[in-house]
Amino acid sequence: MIWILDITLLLFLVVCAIAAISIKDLLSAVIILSAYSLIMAIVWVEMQSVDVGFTEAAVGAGITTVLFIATLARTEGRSED
Amino acid sequence: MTGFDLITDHLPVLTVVIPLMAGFLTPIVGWIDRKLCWYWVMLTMFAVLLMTSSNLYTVITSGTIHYHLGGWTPPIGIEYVIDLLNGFVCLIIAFIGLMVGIYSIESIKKELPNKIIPFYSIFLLLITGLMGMTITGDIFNFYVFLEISSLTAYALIAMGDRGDGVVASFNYLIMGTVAASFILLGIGYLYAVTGSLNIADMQGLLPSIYDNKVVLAALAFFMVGFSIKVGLFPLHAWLPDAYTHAPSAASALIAGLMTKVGAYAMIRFMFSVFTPEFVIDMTRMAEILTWAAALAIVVGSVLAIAQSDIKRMLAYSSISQIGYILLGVGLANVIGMQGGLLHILNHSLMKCALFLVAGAIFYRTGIRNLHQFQGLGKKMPVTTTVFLIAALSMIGVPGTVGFTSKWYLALGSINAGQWIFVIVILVSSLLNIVYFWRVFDNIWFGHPHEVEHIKRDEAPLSMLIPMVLLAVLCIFFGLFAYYPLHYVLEPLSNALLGIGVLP
Amino acid sequence: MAIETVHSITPALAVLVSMVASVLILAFGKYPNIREGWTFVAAFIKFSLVISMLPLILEGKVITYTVIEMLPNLPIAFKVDAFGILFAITSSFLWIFVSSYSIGYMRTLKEHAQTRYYFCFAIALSSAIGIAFSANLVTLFLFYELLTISTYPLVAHTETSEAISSGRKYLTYLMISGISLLFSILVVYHYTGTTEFSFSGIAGLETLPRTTLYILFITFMVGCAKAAFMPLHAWLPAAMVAPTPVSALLHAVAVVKAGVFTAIRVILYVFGIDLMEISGLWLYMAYFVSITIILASIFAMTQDNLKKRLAYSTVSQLSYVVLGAVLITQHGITGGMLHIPYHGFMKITLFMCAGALIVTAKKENISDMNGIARQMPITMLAFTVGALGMIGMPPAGGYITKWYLLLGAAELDNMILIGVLLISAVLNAAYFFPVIYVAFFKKPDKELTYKEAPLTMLVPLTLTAIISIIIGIWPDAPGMFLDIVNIAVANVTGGGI
Amino acid sequence: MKIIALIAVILAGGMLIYAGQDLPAFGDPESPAYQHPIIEHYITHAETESGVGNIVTALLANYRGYDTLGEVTVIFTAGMTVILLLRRREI
Amino acid sequence: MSGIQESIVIRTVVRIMVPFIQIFALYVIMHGASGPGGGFQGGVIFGAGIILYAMIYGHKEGKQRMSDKLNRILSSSGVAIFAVTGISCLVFGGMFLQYGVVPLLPDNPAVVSRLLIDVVEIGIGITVLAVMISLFFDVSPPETDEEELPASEEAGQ
Amino acid sequence: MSGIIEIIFAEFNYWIYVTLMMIGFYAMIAKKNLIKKVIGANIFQTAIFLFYISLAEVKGGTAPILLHGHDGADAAHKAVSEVIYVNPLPHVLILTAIVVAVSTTAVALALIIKIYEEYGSLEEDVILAYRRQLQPEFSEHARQKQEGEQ
Repeated sequence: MIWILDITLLLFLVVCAIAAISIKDLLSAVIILSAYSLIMAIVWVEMQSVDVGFTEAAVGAGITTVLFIATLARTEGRSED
Repeated sequence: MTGFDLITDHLPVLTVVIPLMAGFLTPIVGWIDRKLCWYWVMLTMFAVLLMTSSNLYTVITSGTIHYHLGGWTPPIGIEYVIDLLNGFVCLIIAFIGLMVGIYSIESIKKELPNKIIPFYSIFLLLITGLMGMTITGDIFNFYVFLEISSLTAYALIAMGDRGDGVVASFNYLIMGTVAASFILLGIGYLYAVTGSLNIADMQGLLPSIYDNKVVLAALAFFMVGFSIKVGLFPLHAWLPDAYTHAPSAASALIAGLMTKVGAYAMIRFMFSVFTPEFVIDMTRMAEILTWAAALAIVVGSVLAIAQSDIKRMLAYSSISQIGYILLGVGLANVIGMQGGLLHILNHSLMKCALFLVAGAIFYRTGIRNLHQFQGLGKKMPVTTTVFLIAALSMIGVPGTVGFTSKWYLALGSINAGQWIFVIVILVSSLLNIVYFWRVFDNIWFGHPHEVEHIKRDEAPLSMLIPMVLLAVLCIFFGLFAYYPLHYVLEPLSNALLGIGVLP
Repeated sequence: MAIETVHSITPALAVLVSMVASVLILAFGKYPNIREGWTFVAAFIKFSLVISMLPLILEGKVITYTVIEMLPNLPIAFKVDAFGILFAITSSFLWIFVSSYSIGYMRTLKEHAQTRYYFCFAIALSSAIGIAFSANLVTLFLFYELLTISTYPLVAHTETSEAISSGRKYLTYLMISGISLLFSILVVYHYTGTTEFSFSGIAGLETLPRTTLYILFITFMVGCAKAAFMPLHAWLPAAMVAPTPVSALLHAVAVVKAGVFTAIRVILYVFGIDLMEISGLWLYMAYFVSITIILASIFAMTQDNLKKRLAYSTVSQLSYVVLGAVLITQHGITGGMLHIPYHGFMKITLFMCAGALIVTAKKENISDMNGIARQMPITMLAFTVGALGMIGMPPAGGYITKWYLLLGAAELDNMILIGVLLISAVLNAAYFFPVIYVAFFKKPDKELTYKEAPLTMLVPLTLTAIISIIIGIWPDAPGMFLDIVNIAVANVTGGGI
Repeated sequence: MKIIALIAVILAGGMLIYAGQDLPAFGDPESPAYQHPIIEHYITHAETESGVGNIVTALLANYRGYDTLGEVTVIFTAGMTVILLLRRREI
Repeated sequence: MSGIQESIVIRTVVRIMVPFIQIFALYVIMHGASGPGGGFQGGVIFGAGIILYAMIYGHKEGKQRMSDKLNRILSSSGVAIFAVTGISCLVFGGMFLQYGVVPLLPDNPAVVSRLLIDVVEIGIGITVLAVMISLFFDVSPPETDEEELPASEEAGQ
Repeated sequence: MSGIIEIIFAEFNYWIYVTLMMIGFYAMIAKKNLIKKVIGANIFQTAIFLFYISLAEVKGGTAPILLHGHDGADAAHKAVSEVIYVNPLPHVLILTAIVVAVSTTAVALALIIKIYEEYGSLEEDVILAYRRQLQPEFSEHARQKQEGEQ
């Protein structure tokens, strides 16, 4: 039944992606992007690519998010679209 | 075994690794003394120039060089392949890099006094990226170096005019990311259907599966990606701002090299990854390219006329000149191809010279609006003469490099039966005259009462030397186009089109 | 007829002399006397170099020199034949006079930017000689473009907005025509694989489809817009804003002469007599230039500005040259070719006179010139000589060329062309005689105080007037223009003299 | 802008779907990418040639080590760029 | 972030955790040869440790652990380690990055290769951690007490 | 039942990556907020990474880490014959590509900070309007110079 998990995760990815680009509050968008990366990492680990999943978790969900949040702290948190 | 022998075997990789090492050691050199940075760059660039010349010489005399990185035979490991095409482009990169390097000492001191160390570090990394892109025989390795060159280009542009430079750089970054992603996707497609990343291996595997839709999609993505990278007309939006607002030295470097290497990559992918019959006959991609290029030639020239900032004018002119290169490539006959390839060299020389002149004028006077150029001919005679030569060459006056490539392109168009492109080329020459003549008028026909009190105030020697050298080469290769054509471009065009084989 | 070929660097040197001079002129820009000294030195050296080649040419030989092989099968090369040396002698000889005259003119008017002026002048002369000696179309195109570029600063010399807009007009016309010429060269190269001139036309062109050939001919003639054929003549009157020596250069020495020279090269040495005849192009072209001859003369009559009148006169006279060439009979071609030097001497005399009037009397309009001959008799006498030549009356040389042209037209039994020649002679008289009449016989409106122009101007114009007479009286003296023309005609017609 | 974007996106998407028809099936061991002899080489020789058990590491640092050098350079460049853009002091 | 910075619990937890994070990072780097992980992931984790420290204790404290100068040297030397490894292979007569030719253990190129792969991974790790930290310091908002120049004075050259 | 699902599943990854790419691409072009553009770029790139990783998948394969520890070459061959490993090459490529992506993101964010300092906004149209006001033909330097001369 692992494919159900897979499909759920993949669908969740799409949901996260749409949410990340359409939400007006940028901090939320960035957090959602972080979740997106994390799910992506899980999907990849599920697909037997452990190293890439590991990296994506550390980079996509970790450093990238930190950089985004730091940027938001120096600029503004809301978007008009 | 002497040290020299040790080096000669490894020149292909050293041409990339030496600027790379030098690039990340620059911060340490600059930490000792920031004045050393320039000498460091000069030393590196000079070494690179020697190495690329030697590479090209070896290729001409004894054929294509293969270098297996890590000692792994090609499909397993990464391979460097230097044939006439990339040997030629590498030499251009090294030469233009050296020229801009010499020029940069004064201009950077004035424009970016606080950022000398990162500038030079990034300068060398840009050279690394371009070299790596050019020299590699592995498409994923190509992607990695493409990203190095892109990131460094973003950085160089962002160093320019406050605000404007940063916005230009950001737009370029977004467009560049789209382009790079498309290219990455194309690489993935090709990998999916062939299982290889090596260009030669791939060219062997692809013909049996040309009817596969994935291959066509890969070609489409590559073409779009590279079109963005070279600034082909409908996808050029990032280019004018980026060229305009970068620091003078960076404009010259980027205008002289980035798009040319993009064009090289396009040629490489069209004719070495895919085969000529696929690009020319099966998908008619070459023909589509010629029409896009013809459009770019005309639109670029027309837009250039509307500009009053000299760097922006030159940027639009670049858009049109890129059209020439791609027109020649797309014509896909030997003569047109030679014209297009020759224009890679020619346009690097001319455009680099023009941007250096624009930078020198800005350095001395702070003026970039060409309506304020009155009397500059008296003030900076050498600089403006260089401008004259390079601009005449752009126009395509015989005896300059511009003429030879236009001649070949026009002949190639006639050979292909496309008379309309001949007219496009000739009309764009006229348009070139229009926008350059405004500058000449302002430079040499300043109103007398203004001219009288202008004193001679030439740019410093370190700026003049590269400019003059480029102008001299503009004329040299105009008169002796025989050398590049006979030794490099003719066999190369035959080989690319599958008519002859490289030695 | 086998033609002996001699290799010699002399033609290249002749071209190079004024290039070198231009650099020296630039270097000595601060010292006017030395600067103008270089101009003279270069003019004399150039003339003697050109003359030194004459004996070989008169022996029926051809001098060649290949500078470099620019592209495969596309060398920059010189070839001196009789027709080339005819133009070269004319322009290099006249340069001496124009130089002297320029010095007087420019210094009297205290013009600005004289260094640039002499610099460009020297380059323009180089280009003219280069055009004369070109061995192929590409070399010719190179110098043709160089001539356009180097004369632009001369036309726009005064830098007033009028001058600059005229300069732009000049440039626009000539650049467009240059592009057209380039296109034609490309086509020739594409179909024949060579661009080298040949006495019987470039082999291979006759295989072209007729339509292509006609289009090619048209683009070539558009390319010769320097010759100021009628729809493409507008730049020439506009360029009259330039200083008078420049007008002299444009009209008599270099630019328009280069245009007709190129036209004849194209007609006789690219297409060749046979092809012109077979394709019937000669007749169309003859009618076409006839229109120019007549219309330009009529325009000339309506001009009050003397220089503009002379300009239209040039438009009309140049078409004689082309008319002669397209008559493709021995006499017609002789007349046409001979008109190049003859018109040069006569027109330069006229322009120098007009310039002298501007410098001393400050007068440009014919209606202001009442009685001017009383103050400036020598100038106006010279003017009269030139004008008579233009009309085609002895003693000045013009009658000889007209005679040959008439003979050519008569040989063809073409009444229209004969009529055109006769009518145009009448029209020429109609616009030149009023000037002479006004100058000599009308009473001045008020007391005139000025005298003759300075000697540097007066001497050259007198000399050219005298030469105009000499070539009219002894046209067939050995080594004179008629000799050279006969050889050139023999070359292209393939027959004896 | 939105319209252009939509057109571009639809074009790109169309191309992707078009290509998708001929892509090897997901997880297919017969796919060309997996059948290429280099994969066999990597799997069987990673241990003997590189001395590491993780094939990805063997590829990363050995067979395609040069890519990794490029990758590190990219990181270095990014660091340099950010320093260049955001440091206020003289650097 | 000031609220977090003053929480004693978090400060203490971070102080205890950071060394462990760094040890874990070193493990990841070294373990890359036989399991998931490698220089890149380890470097990021190591960097994350210091970033975490700097977030909680402030930039000043963070920079005491990783000064700009050290950062610059580390980021250059990481790549240098990699490139020098490659070039040393040239010196011993191999191709660039041909680890097997380096005569550390003449009989066993696989082990030499393994050793050099570790060296290279460490090089990658050093560069990555240095760059990640410097990225964080530069991108995050400057703290008021260490800001040297206001934005407006910097322009104008 | 499971057969149909298998078919859907067989192509499912491809569908997802196409969708994600289109979402990311759209955000990069159409969104006016600069941060949103960068988010879009991230989604776009990860979608491509997903495509690569999907390529690497082999049914029933395990992670490309040899399963035997360090027992030497013979054991390795044995292990290979028994176990199917997934394709390791795309993984390596994507490791590199992830690093490239994060570098690009970092540079983009640094540029965004600079832009915000300069224009006080992250909306593209606001920035554009602001730049139009400033008359881009005249650079700062030229204007100062002109004023100095007058």
